[in-house]
Amino acid sequence: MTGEPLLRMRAITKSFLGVRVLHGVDLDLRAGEVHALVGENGAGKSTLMKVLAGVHRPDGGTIELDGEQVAFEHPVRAQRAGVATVFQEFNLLPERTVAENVFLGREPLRRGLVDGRAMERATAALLADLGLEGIAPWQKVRSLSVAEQQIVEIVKALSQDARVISMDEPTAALADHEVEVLYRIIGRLRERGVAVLYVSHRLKEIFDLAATITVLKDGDLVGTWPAQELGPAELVRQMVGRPVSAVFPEPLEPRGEHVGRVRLSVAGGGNSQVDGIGFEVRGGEILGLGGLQGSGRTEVAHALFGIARFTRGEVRVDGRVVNPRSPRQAVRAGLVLVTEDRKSQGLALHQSVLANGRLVLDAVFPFGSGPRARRLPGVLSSLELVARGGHGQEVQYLSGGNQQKVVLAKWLAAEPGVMVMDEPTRGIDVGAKQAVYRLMRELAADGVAIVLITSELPELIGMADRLVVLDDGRIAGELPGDADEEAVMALATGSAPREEAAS
Amino acid sequence: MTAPASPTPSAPPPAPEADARRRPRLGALSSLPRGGTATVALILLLIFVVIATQNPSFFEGPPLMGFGKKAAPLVILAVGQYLVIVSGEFDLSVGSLVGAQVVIAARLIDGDEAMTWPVLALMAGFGLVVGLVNGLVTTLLRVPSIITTLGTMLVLFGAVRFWTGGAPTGALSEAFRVPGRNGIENVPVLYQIPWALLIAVAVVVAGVLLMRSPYGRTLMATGDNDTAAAFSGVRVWSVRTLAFVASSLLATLAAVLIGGYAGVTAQVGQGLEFTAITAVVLGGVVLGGGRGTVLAAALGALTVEALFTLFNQLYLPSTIQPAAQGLIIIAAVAYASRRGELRLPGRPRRRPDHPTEHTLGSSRR
Amino acid sequence: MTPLRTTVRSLGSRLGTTGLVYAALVVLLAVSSAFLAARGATLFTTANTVDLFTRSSLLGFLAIGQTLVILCRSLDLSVGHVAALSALVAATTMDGDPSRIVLGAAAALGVAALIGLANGLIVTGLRVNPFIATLGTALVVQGYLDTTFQGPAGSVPAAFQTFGYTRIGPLPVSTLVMLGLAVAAVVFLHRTRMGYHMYAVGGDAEVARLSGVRAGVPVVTAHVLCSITAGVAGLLLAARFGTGNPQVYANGYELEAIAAVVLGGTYLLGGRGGVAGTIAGVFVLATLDTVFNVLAVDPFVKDVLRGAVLIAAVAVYARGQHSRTAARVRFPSTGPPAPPPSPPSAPKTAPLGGRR
Amino acid sequence: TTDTPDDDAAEGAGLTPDEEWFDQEEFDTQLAQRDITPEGDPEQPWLQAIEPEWTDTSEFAIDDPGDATVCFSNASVSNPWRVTGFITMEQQVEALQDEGRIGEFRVSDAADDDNQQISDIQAFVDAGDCDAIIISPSTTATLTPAVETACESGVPVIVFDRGVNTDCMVTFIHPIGGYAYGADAAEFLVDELEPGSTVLALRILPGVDVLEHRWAAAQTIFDDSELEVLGFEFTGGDGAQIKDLVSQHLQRGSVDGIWMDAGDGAVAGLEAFEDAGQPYPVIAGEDELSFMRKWDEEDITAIAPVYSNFQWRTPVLAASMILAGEEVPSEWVLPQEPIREEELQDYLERNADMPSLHYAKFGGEDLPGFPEAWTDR
Ligand SMILES: Nc1ncnc2c1ncn2[C@@H]1O[C@H](COP(=O)(O)OP(=O)(O)OP(=O)(O)O)[C@@H](O)[C@H]1O
Ligand SMILES: Nc1ncnc2c1ncn2[C@@H]1O[C@H](COP(=O)(O)OP(=O)(O)OP(=O)(O)O)[C@@H](O)[C@H]1O
Ligand SMILES: O[C@@H]1[C@@H](O)[C@H](O)OC[C@H]1O
Ligand SMILES: [Mg+2]
Ligand SMILES: [Mg+2]
Repeated sequence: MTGEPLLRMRAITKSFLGVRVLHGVDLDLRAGEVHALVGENGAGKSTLMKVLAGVHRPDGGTIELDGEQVAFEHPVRAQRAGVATVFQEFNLLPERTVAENVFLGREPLRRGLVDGRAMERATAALLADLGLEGIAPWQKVRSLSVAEQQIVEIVKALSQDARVISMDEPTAALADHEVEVLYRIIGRLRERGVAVLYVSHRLKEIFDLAATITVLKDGDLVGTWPAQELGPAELVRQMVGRPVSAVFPEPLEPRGEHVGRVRLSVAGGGNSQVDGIGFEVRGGEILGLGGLQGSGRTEVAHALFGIARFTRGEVRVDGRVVNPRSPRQAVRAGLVLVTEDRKSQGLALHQSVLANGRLVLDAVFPFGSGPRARRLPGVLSSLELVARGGHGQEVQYLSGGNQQKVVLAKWLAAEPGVMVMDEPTRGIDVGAKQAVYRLMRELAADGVAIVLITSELPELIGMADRLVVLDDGRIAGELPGDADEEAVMALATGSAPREEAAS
Repeated sequence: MTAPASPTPSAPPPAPEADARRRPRLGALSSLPRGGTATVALILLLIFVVIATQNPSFFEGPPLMGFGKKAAPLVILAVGQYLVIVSGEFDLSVGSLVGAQVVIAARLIDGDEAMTWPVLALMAGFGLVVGLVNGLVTTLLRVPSIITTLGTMLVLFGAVRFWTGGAPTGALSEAFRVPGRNGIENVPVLYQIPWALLIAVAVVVAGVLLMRSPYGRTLMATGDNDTAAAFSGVRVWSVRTLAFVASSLLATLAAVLIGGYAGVTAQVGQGLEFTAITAVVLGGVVLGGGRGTVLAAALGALTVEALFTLFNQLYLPSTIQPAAQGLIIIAAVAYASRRGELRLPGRPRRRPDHPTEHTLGSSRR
Repeated sequence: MTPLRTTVRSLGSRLGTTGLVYAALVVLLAVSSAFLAARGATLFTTANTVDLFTRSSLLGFLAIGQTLVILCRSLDLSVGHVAALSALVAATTMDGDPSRIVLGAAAALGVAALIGLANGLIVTGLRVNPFIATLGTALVVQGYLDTTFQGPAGSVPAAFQTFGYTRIGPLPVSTLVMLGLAVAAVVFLHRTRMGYHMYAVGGDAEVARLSGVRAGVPVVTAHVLCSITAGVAGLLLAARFGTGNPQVYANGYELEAIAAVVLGGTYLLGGRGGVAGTIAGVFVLATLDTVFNVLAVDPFVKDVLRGAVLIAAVAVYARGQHSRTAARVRFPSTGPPAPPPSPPSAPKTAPLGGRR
Repeated sequence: TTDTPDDDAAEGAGLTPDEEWFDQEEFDTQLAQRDITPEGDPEQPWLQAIEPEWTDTSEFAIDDPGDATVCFSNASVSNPWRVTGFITMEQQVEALQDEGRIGEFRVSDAADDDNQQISDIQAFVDAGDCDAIIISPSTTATLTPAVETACESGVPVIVFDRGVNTDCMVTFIHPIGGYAYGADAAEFLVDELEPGSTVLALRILPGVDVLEHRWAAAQTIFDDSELEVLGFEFTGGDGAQIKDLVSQHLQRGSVDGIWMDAGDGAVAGLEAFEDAGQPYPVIAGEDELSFMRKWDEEDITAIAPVYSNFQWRTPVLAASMILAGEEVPSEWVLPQEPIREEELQDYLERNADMPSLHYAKFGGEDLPGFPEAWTDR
């Protein structure tokens, strides 16, 4: 795996609005090798990737491909040169078919007209090549699951005969078992001699996949190491700039014991997506809700929060029957939901930090919320929010982790008794993650009941006092907080005998 | 309509590089006193300067007050339209509504002073109903507001004419005409301070305060991202419906002033919806929602009226006026979007594609 | 779920949006002719049929172009003005001389195309919201028309008037041309790269751009084509009037065209829909007008009905669309409770998408 | 906004009528027609005719006119003048139906859309069951082909109000015309105002022939006068617009006379003088009641030129005559006389119960539905 690099980036510099985002970053990619790019939120990973993809033009520095200097003025130039990218943002057209998405911008022609059949045939072949017969080329992307959409993006990159593929957090929305499929695909790419640039916040993936690791911090190159020479602890130290001791804060002792009164209880809850949902959460407790992508965890959260409510069963908050029909009722009852999708469900991006933070108070408690609103700046600073423009800054300019903090502050302002958190650490860096974990513990200590939904098993197991695992819309079983990953997966995939587990 | 969340739905987002050159610092964006307001204030000032060179006596009190009296209804309409636009919708029905209200007033009052107050109450009720229909059809039945209000525009236009047999009948009372026509008399220098002007100022002040209230912030957030708003406990349907109701009530107020100003004619109100939208957009308020200020919208209305006055002072042939008007709006909006006031792609592009997103948002998206 | 709703839904999924609009059109035709029959009138007399087709050809031209623009997530409020202008250009260029027909038509379409180009460039290049951009160009055209022409001007040779008056059986030539144009537009959208790219840009301009589509190009093209179809509408007006009349811009054609497009199932925010649906939308509006005419409905009541029908139709349509996007039902609420799933035979970690 | 002469042009320029709208011969004819005594009963001006050339219509006679279907393609009822006229027409129809002189009366309304009206006319022709077609064209030039098509179908065609560029119809009914109207108004201002006085012209919109002729005539007359025409404004007939424009002119200088091409909105114009605390101008409005009442109340120096609204009776009467095979004038020029100071009281009394946007010379007093049909519309 040595020899001349296929792609060589040298001294790449890039500023936005006068702010340096990359300062003289070097990066080499070799054929058949996975190169991981890591760093905190806002370190400049995506920006570097976009420079490579031709989305941004660097202010300085050079890119060489096969020893020849190149300048990608447009993404298409990069693609033509064999540099394909799977961007961090969703990059498909939901209303178009898989084939149309894969060939977008390069539709094959026959006698001047687009040859739809050829397009579908070629797509089918690509899918088959990766062993993904489950996706049909004529399906609308809208009808695919998130994981499938992710696969389509990768297929699209592959279809360009790319020699270099960069992937920006391709697994952010994937559950562990789906990540396996991605591993397989990356394995094939490696066999084919493709150079892969891989960005992820999941350390496990990085050590599973990468041969080389480059760390960025605040736009500066920290260093590049062979993966074997760098243990996880050392990697984190390089990223954060300080050693990080324990990732997960200590649970309240004694672990798993019910520390307070029952704050949330669900019995026989069900709707068109889930059925027979029943569990209790006590104040001070963190209940983990496990399951595969699509197992219905978000649906349960949404039902509790009154978005797609339970059509049967009963939800009690602090002993009162609530059965919320809208988020508003849920919030009034003291139950809040930190949604999994920050940008589309959590934030009004053009509004200020403060306006977003006040939104729940404004919407649900418009009168007499003054005292609570006045506490908001305190809440924000206790979350260590970093907003260069202060609290008047529009949240669109914050990094992902800081945006998530605004979302949390918004809900904390409502002083909830029960917090449901759906993927609260998705896409945020180690440091921010730790802040969120600490916050959860503190809330629990204050008597808040927490339901945590996460697709990262270590997080689930590390944080939860108790686990409920869903499978296909039903509860597959309950586990103590110190259960191991195999036990959770066994329930989630339905490979454990149901009766036994449920008892 | 297309109420694209992004300024130019189809255009690629501005290359950040371009912005980098133009804008010194990121922080500048938030610290600038709301770019839209500054721009429109500048344009207004410019027009006033040109008017002054043409007709120095324009600023001598009475002419200026006359300008205020004439502009007041549009300012009020613009504030109403602003509330709807900032919530992410459109109200095309206000022109028809103004016409309908004046005609209703004339027919029901029929010159009888005693009927003034009852009819004013009835008009308010009617405005309320129109606003409710616009709002509820848009939010609950999920009809795009451009279609909803286009529909109510047709319905109001036809219904009122059908009711009065095609041309307005009756007459307004003297009392009805006071707010639109009279003012505080014998004021030194100014000679008369029109009620209309005072009412418009009050409406703008109320609008500014409203936007600083919880409702205002909620409305703004709804226009910015209605899904996130709904997930935060905002009753999107009621917030938006209230904006439509406010727009219709303000259109009713504008009708009282317009009817008061000039009496009943068959054409009253025609085309005002586009003028109002133009005013709001000139104020830098972004179609699609979530951005812009009341003050800017009001200044936009003054700018439009000042423009009309200027054309007049310049003896521009009246047939050319629309052309000049068209070029100026395009230029103003292009300038604003150049400066980056309207930048950044709006359509949220996220990975997880959750169906639940659709169940909560209201009309579009 | 009621049986009716089930049927409608399954019909909907089998027919697709466009199919639904056509189904609605058929229902409307059936209901109208029954209604008229009950009042002793006939819908499908030659006169009424011709009337219906004639109404639809003008609106059809305008709505076909508007569809392209809306698919690109833009909008064109200037089509009425462009039609007025191109009618005048055609009539004044031809000036009654049959040998100048081609020249006149070309000039009219050329001018129209230029305005479309301006619209497109203002929207993409200057990044002006299309609502404002096209309202602006409409005003500019209006200023030009009112300043230059004091009323109808020019004259169209008799040979050219056949475009407005000739018909084959009950089918006016203009309708055939309109339908031909519609077919061409359908092929264009579904079989050319530009068509694909229009859907892409309307669906998400940034995605399109990152995929190598120069996002401005389809938008500008759509605006140019839209203006050209508006120009064709102008030619039809000139053929029917025998001259050009600037005042036709006041007829509100642009809003009617947008209504037809939306009725036809094209999403106002772009990326979804098509010309076939639009044509159904056009015929729905034309049918309503014809029925109102046969019933001699008061012109003001006509406006009321038009407004109400528009809202109602789009509301019904929005409902249908809403239910289509709803999530797959895992646990139907009525009927026997779903049996607990049997333990799956194969582990689910296997192929992605295997569960769908 | 005002169209005034170029800065360097001499005063009085801009008063050359647009040749497109000025036909000297027609101008002279109309001015002369004002002084010709029309044939027929002065009590029934809608049946009078100025210098008629009678045409034979026996080919159209049918056995039982009581069964005849008369079809009417209306341009629109989009302004008060047309609304008043259309009510009068409907009342006339009822009267004729009662007398058994016509049968069914079918109306289509094009809402000012030329293309729509062409379709409407075509639909009448295609339906084949109209025994006479009455057309009130929305635009002269554009409706010509459609009117010709109607003529070719063999059914008698009657055109009224605005004209068309063909003489295929059996009769074309109209009052004297726009030149006469504009001249009546302009001559009045010239007579009443001192030389050197200023006059402002308020027009509704460009491009409509009857309105353009009014202005062309006024331009010609003002051009020969010593009055200073400040310019003209298009107002769209909107009161707020009129009041604003007049107010702005008053801010800049005095306005002694107002010439209008239609009286709709004249009151708003007058109010601008009130609000500015200036004396009323000499004004030419129209026989619209709101204006006439204001004229009376404030004792203004004014004239109400008339574009005879009673012409709306004539087409249906003509249809019944044609279906009976009676002669009709091929061009039926109806009298058109302005209302002057001395007749003001008379017309106000006759129309005392009528709404303000009603036209004094509507001529329907003898119809059975009078007055309810006009008062409670
Ligand atoms: N188009 C842009 N305009 C202005 N600032 C930008 C732009 N894109 C990125 N930035 C800023 O540049 C910095 C680096 O962002 P980048 O997206 O590269 O970080 P990242 O390492 O990918 O972070 P994450 O892990 O959160 O994805 C951040 O401070 C970000 O706010
Ligand atoms: N069996 C299925 N077939 C197809 N789509 C499904 C299925 N189950 C769920 N989905 C869809 O997959 C997405 C994720 O489902 P859901 O929210 O229930 O899962 P989750 O366990 O919360 O996953 P996440 O990790 O995304 O939070 C949703 O869009 C849902 O509609
Ligand atoms: O319809 C016209 C009307 O608008 C005007 O007032 O007088 C002339 C008529 O033709
Ligand atoms: Mg990133
Ligand atoms: Mg989820």
